[in-house]
Amino acid sequence: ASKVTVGALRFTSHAASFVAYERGYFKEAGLDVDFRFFQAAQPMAVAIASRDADFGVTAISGGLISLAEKGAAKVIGGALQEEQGVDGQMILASVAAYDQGVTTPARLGGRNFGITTAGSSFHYMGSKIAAAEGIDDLKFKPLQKVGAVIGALKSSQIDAWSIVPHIGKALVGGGAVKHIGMVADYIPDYQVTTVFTSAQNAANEKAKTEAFLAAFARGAADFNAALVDRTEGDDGAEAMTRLIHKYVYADQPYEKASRSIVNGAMRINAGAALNMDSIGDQLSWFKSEGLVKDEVSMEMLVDDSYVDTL
Amino acid sequence: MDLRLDAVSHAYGGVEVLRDVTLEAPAGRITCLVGPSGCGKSTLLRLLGGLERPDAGRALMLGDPPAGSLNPLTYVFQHFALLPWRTVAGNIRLVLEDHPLSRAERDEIVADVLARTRLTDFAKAWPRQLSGGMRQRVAIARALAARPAVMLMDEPLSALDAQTRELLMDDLVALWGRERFTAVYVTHNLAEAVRLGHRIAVLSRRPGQVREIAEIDTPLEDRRPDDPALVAVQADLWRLLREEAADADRELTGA
Amino acid sequence: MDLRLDAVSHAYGGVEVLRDVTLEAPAGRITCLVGPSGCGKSTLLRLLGGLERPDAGRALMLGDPPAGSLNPLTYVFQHFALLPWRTVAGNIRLVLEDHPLSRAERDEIVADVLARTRLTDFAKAWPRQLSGGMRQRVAIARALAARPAVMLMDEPLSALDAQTRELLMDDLVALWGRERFTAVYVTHNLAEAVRLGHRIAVLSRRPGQVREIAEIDTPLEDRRPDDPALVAVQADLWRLLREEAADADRELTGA
Amino acid sequence: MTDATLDAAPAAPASARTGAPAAGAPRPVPFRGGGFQPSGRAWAGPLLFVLLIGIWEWGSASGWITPLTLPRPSAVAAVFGELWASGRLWEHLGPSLGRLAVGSALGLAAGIGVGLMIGLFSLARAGLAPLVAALFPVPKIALLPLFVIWFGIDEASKYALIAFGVFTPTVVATYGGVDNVDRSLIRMGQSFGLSWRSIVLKIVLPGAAPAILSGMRVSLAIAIILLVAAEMLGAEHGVGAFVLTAGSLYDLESLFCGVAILSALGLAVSFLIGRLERRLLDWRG
Amino acid sequence: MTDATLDAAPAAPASARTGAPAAGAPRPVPFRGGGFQPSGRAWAGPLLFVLLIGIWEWGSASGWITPLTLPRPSAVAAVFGELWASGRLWEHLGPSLGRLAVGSALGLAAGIGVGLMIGLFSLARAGLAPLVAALFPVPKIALLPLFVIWFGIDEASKYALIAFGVFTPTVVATYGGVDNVDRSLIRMGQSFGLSWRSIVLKIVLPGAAPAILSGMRVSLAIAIILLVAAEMLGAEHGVGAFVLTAGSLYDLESLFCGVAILSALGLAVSFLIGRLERRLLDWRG
Ligand SMILES: Nc1ncnc2c1ncn2[C@@H]1O[C@H](COP(=O)(O)OP(=O)(O)OP(=O)(O)O)[C@@H](O)[C@H]1O
Ligand SMILES: Nc1ncnc2c1ncn2[C@@H]1O[C@H](COP(=O)(O)OP(=O)(O)OP(=O)(O)O)[C@@H](O)[C@H]1O
Ligand SMILES: [Mg+2]
Ligand SMILES: [Mg+2]
Repeated sequence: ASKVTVGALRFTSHAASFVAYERGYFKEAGLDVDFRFFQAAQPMAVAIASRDADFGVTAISGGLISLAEKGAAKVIGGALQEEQGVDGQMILASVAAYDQGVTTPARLGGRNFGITTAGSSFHYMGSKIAAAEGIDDLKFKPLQKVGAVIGALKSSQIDAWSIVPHIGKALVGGGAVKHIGMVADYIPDYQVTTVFTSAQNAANEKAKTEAFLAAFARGAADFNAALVDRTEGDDGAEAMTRLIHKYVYADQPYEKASRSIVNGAMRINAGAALNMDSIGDQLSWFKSEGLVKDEVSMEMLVDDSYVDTL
Repeated sequence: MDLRLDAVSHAYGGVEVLRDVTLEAPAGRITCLVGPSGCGKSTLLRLLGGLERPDAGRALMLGDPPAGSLNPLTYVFQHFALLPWRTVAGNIRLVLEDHPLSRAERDEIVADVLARTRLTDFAKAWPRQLSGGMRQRVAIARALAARPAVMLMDEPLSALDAQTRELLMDDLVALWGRERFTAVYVTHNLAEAVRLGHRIAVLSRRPGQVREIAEIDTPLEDRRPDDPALVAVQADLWRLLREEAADADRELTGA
Repeated sequence: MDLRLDAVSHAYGGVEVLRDVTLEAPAGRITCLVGPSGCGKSTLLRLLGGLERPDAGRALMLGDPPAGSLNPLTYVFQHFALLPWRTVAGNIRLVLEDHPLSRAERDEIVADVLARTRLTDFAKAWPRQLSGGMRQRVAIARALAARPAVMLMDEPLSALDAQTRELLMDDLVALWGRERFTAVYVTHNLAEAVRLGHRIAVLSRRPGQVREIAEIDTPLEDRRPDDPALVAVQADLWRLLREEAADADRELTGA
Repeated sequence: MTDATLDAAPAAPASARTGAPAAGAPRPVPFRGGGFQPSGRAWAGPLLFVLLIGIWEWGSASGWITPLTLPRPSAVAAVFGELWASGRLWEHLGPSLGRLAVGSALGLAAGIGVGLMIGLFSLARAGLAPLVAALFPVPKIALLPLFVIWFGIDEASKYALIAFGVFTPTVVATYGGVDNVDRSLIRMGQSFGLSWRSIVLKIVLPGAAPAILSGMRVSLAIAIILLVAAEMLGAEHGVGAFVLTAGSLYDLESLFCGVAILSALGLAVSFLIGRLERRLLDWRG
Repeated sequence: MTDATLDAAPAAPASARTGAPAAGAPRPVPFRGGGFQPSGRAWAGPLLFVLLIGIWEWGSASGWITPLTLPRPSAVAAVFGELWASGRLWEHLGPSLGRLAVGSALGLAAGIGVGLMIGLFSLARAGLAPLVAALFPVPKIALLPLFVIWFGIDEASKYALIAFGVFTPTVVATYGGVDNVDRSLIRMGQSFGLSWRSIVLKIVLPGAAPAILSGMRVSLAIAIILLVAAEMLGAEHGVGAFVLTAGSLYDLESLFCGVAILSALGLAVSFLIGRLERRLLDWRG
C-alpha cells in the first residue's frame, strides 16, 4: 500500500474522506492514508505545494490559483456543490442591518460584507451576489478568520456575510443574526469545493491519484445517501453522523454536534465530478479582480483527466 | 548660624553607624571631620543637613540664617552632582528656579557666582567638557548661589587628582578669606584637614564616636604645607587613626 | 633588565600626545613619572609595555628578563582591573592559566603571592567584598605571580582614599625593601613621587616632553614625610608643575 | 578672565556672612530627604490582582459586563479545571514547551554566535549589523506561508519561526553586551599575554553575560508570543493552537484560559531566568 | 595572619630580582595591544547586501531557486515600481503611517505615564509591575477577536492593538530608566529644597530619557510588527493588509515587496529615533 497524506479541516464538508477512511475504502484502494488537520484552507494549499500533504479538499481561492500558476497544485475533482433543493450556503445579515431594512440581498448597497481574505470564496460569493443585484458599492471587510467574521457580524460591525449552512443555521437559530437569502439563488451550480493535489502527483502518480479519487467518491456516495438524499433511513443517518463526529466537533457532546453535522450536509459531487463552467467562472472572476495573473489558464489550474466534467 | 548635633545615634538596618555623637559647628569657621572608611562621616553630614532623620538625638540650628538665604544648609558633594543635561549656568539656575525670584534676579545671581568663581567663560559649557576640578568649582558656585548659612562638604576634593586638589585647596582658602563662610568639611585626607580646618573632629571606627577634637589656631592664610607645627598635628592625627584605618581597610563588605 | 624609550613620539588622531621622549628605567629602581593631566603619562606607560605602538622612536628592553619570568612587563592599573566574576585566587590564577604549568605549580604560586601580600585569608573573597586598598593589593599580588622583570604602575594609589593610600605606600616601600623590584610608576601626586621614586621624571603639558629628571638619593626606607630635603624637592616640583596643572585643569574637552 | 581661581573675585553681596551671634532659639533641622525608592509592599500585587478579578467576576455576574465582551473569570477557571482534570492541559502544554525549548535554543545559540562575531570582528559588524537591524521589524506572521514552503508543516517550521523571532533580539543584546565589556579588563588580559581565545572566553563572554541574560528575558517573551503564530501552521495540539481554535470558535472562556496559560508561562520563564542570573552572576552579590 | 601589610612576608623565590647587568642586546618591546574595537568598514554593509541580492537574483534566473521558494528580486522590484508608479504605494503607506503614529503615540504616552508611576510610587510598583510583567508575553494576535468586539473593526481597534503592543515594553523601559537615575542627583535636588515636582521634571525625567528613547527603538519595531496584525481586522488599505493579501494569494513578489517596505519603515523609524536622541541628548556629546 502506498502512503498518502490527506489534508483536512474538521468540517462536515470534508466528510467524504473521513467516510472513505473509516469504512476502509482507502485501504481497499491500496492507500495507507494519514490525515493532517489544518486550521484553515490556505495553509493546507501551501502544504500540498510543499509536498507535506498529497490531497486536499478546499474552495478555490486566489492562493490556490497562484500555487497552480507556479506549477505546484492542480484541481483534479469536485466536491461540494450548490444544488437547488438542498440547503446550501446562506446569506446572513446582522440584526442591526436587518432592522435598518437589509432584509434581502438586494438591499446590500453601500453595506459592509465580511470576508476572511481578499480572494477567498466569501469574496467571490459577495461579489457575485452584488453583481447579480446590480450593486456596485458593496464594501468588503477582510477579517482573516471565520471567528472574527462571526464576532463582527454578531456585534453588527459588518452588515452581511455568506457561510456554509451548519454555521449559518446555528447563528440564525441563536438569534444573533438574520437569514436574508441563499447563495444558490445567485450562483447556481456553484462548485464550492474541489479536490486538489500537487502537480507532481497529478502528472506522475496517476495510479495513486486515481485510487484516491475512487475511494473518495465511494465515501461521498455513502455520505450523500445517508445525509443528503436520506435513502438510508434514520439509522443510516445516525451511523453516518456518529462516524463524522469522530472528526468534527469531537470535543462537543454528540447531541450538540449532531445537529451541526446534519445541518451542514451539502451534496458532494458523485464521482467527484467537476463543474467546469463554475470553475471557469470563478477563474475569470479572480482575473477580472486582478487577484491572479491574467496568464493563468484552465489547463494550469485543472487536470480534467481524472473525473467526469459537468 | 551654628549647627549642633545633640547626642545623635543612628543605625542602618541593625548596623549601628553613629553612637552618641555630640558636635558643634560654630559660625564662620570650618569644622573638619576625619575618620576611617565607613565610620559614618557621610551619614553624620546627611543628618546635619536634614537628608536623614536620626534614630536618637537631634540635629539643631542655633540662631537664624542670614536674611536672604535661599537654602541655609547647602551641600557640596564628592562627585559634584551636576546635572549632565544642563550647562554650567543651567546647573546653577536649577537651585533658583523654585524660589520666587524674577528672571533678571536669577540671571544676576548666576552671573555673580560665576564671576566670583572665575567661571564666567564657561557658563555655556556642558559638565562633560570640564575637568573634575572645574566641575567641583561649578558645584561650589551653585552652593554659593543658594546663599547658604552653612556649607556641608562631603569629601569635595577626593574625586580629584592630586594636583587639582592642591589648586582647589588654594581656591577654598582664598574664598574663605573673603567670605568667611561656615562649613562642615568631611575628609579622609589629614593634610586637607590640617590645611583647611579650624577645628578637626576625629571619629572612631564604626560605630562612629567622637574621639578627639583638635583646634588649630594658625590663620588659614598663613598655613604652609611645611609648617612644622601643622606637620606635627597631622602626624598626631595619623597616629590616632592608623590602626583603625588599617582595620577598616581589611573589612569584608556585602559578604 | 632595563627599559628604554628612544626618541618616542606619539599622536592620537592628529593630536600630538608625546614628543621626542627619551627615558631610561634602570633595573632595581623605581622611576616615577609626574606631569599634569592629559600630558601622556598613561600613553607613555602603554608604549613601554607594548600595549601601544609608537608613531616614531622605539621602546627597548635592555638585557634579558630573569629566568622564569612569565610576563616580563607587567602592569598594575589605577582601577585594579580585577575580574569581578573571579575570586581573589581566581584572579591571580588567570594570569598563570596560559602558561605551561602544572596545577600544583599554579596553586603554589598563587599561595605564595597571597602569603607575600598577606591576603591568604581572602583567597576566596569576591572583589566586590574588598575595600579599594585590598583590591589593589590583590592586583599587586597578581602582578607578582607573573614574576615580572619590570612593573608598570599607572597611578596605582589614586583611586584610593587618603588613609588607604598612606597604608599602601608603606606596603610598597616594604615590598621594595625585600624584593628590589624594577618599576615605572606614574602619578599625579608629588608626595607619592618623592616618597617612592629613585628618579622622578617631570613631563610638560601635552605634547608631553621630559622637562626635568630629579634623582633622590635618600634610601626609600629612611624617607620621612617631614624630611625637609624631601619637602623641598616636592615644593620645587610643584613650582615646576603648578602653572601647567592649572592650565590643564581649565581645558575644555570633547567640545 | 579665564583665571580659574576663586580668590581674586570682587567681594560680592554674599549672604552667608560670618559670625552672626546665635539669636533665635535652637530649632531642629527640617527633614527633606527620603523617597524616590519605591519598594516593598509585596502584598499589593496579589491584592490588586484579586481585586481586579473580583470586580470582573461581580461585573459579569451582575450583567454589566456582557459575556460577549469578557468571559466570566469563574467560567475561565472552570475551563482550566476541566483541561487539568481531563489531562488535555498536558496534551497542549507538552508540544508547546517542546517547540519553545527547541526553537529558543536554536535562536539563542545562533543569536549569541552572530552577536559575538559582530562584537568582535569589524567585518562582521559592518556586514551583519545592518542586516540584523533590517530583519528586526519584519513581521513573522507575514512570512508564515513561506515558512511552510521552506520548512514544511511539521515541527521544523515551528522551530524555525520561534528561532527566527528569538534570533534578532539576542544578536542585539549580545553585541551590546560585548561592546559594554570594560575595555580596561581586556587591556589587562593583553598586558598579561593572555591568548585571544582566553580573552574571549574568560573576559569578554563573562562580561557580556549579564546583558545576554537580560536580553533573554525579552527574547523568550517574544518566543512565547510567536508560539501562537507558529501553531497557526498546522498544529493540532499546543497552547497556541488551543487559543487559535478558541478564537475561531469565538469561545472566550477557552481563549482567556489559553492566554492566561501563556502569560503564566511567561512569568515562569522570567522567574527561571532570574534564578539562572542569580546562579551565573552570583559574583554581583 | 590578617595583618594586611606586605612587609613582613618571608622572602619568597621572586624572580624579579634586582640589578642584573644588561647582558643581551636591546630588543624592542613586543606589541600585544590593539583589537577588540570593531568599527569602520562602512562599505561592507551595502556590499554584503548587494552581493546577497545578486546571488539570489542569479539563483532565481538560473533556476536553482524555484519561484515557489523565493521570488526573483527583480520581480519584487518590479512590483514596487508598479506600486510607486500607480500611486498605490501611498494608498497603502498613508493609512499605515497614520495607524502607526496614533497607536504608538497612545501606547508611548500610557507606557511612560505608568512607567513613571511604577518608578516613583511604592504602591504603583507593587501593584502594577507584576501586572505588566504578566501582560508582556500575551500574544496580541490571539486577542484579535476580542479587539473586534471591544473596539470595532474600524481604526479604533487598530490603534488599540498597536498601543497595547507598544505599552508594555515602554513601561518596562521607563521604570528601568527611572530606577537607574543617579540617586545622588535626586539627593542633590532635595538638599537644595527643590519641590517634588521640580525633582521629577528636571532630574528624574531627563535622567530617564536615554532609557526611554532606547526603549522606543524596541517598542516602535514591535509597533511595525503589530501593524500586520492590526490590519488583519477589516483593513482594505495599508501595508499590513497588502502583505496579508499577498500572503493569502500566495503572491510572493508582492509579499516580499511589502515586507521590504515594512523593514525600510523600521530602519526609517530607528533613524528618526537616532536623530531625536542626538537632539534631546546632545549633552551626552
Ligand atoms: N543608605 C544606607 N543604607 C544602609 N547602610 C548604609 C547606608 N548608608 C551608609 N550605610 C552604611 O553605614 C556605614 C557608614 O556609612 P557612611 O557613608 O556614613 O561612612 P563614611 O564615613 O562616609 O565612609 P567613607 O569614608 O567610605 O565615605 C557604612 O558601613 C555603610 O555601608
Ligand atoms: N586611545 C586614545 N584615543 C584618542 N586619544 C587618546 C587615547 N588615549 C589618550 N588619548 C588622549 O591623549 C592625551 C594623553 O592621554 P593620557 O591618558 O596618556 O594622559 P595622562 O597623562 O595619563 O592623563 P591623566 O593624568 O589624566 O591620567 C589625552 O588628551 C587623551 O585625551
Ligand atoms: Mg562618605
Ligand atoms: Mg593616565
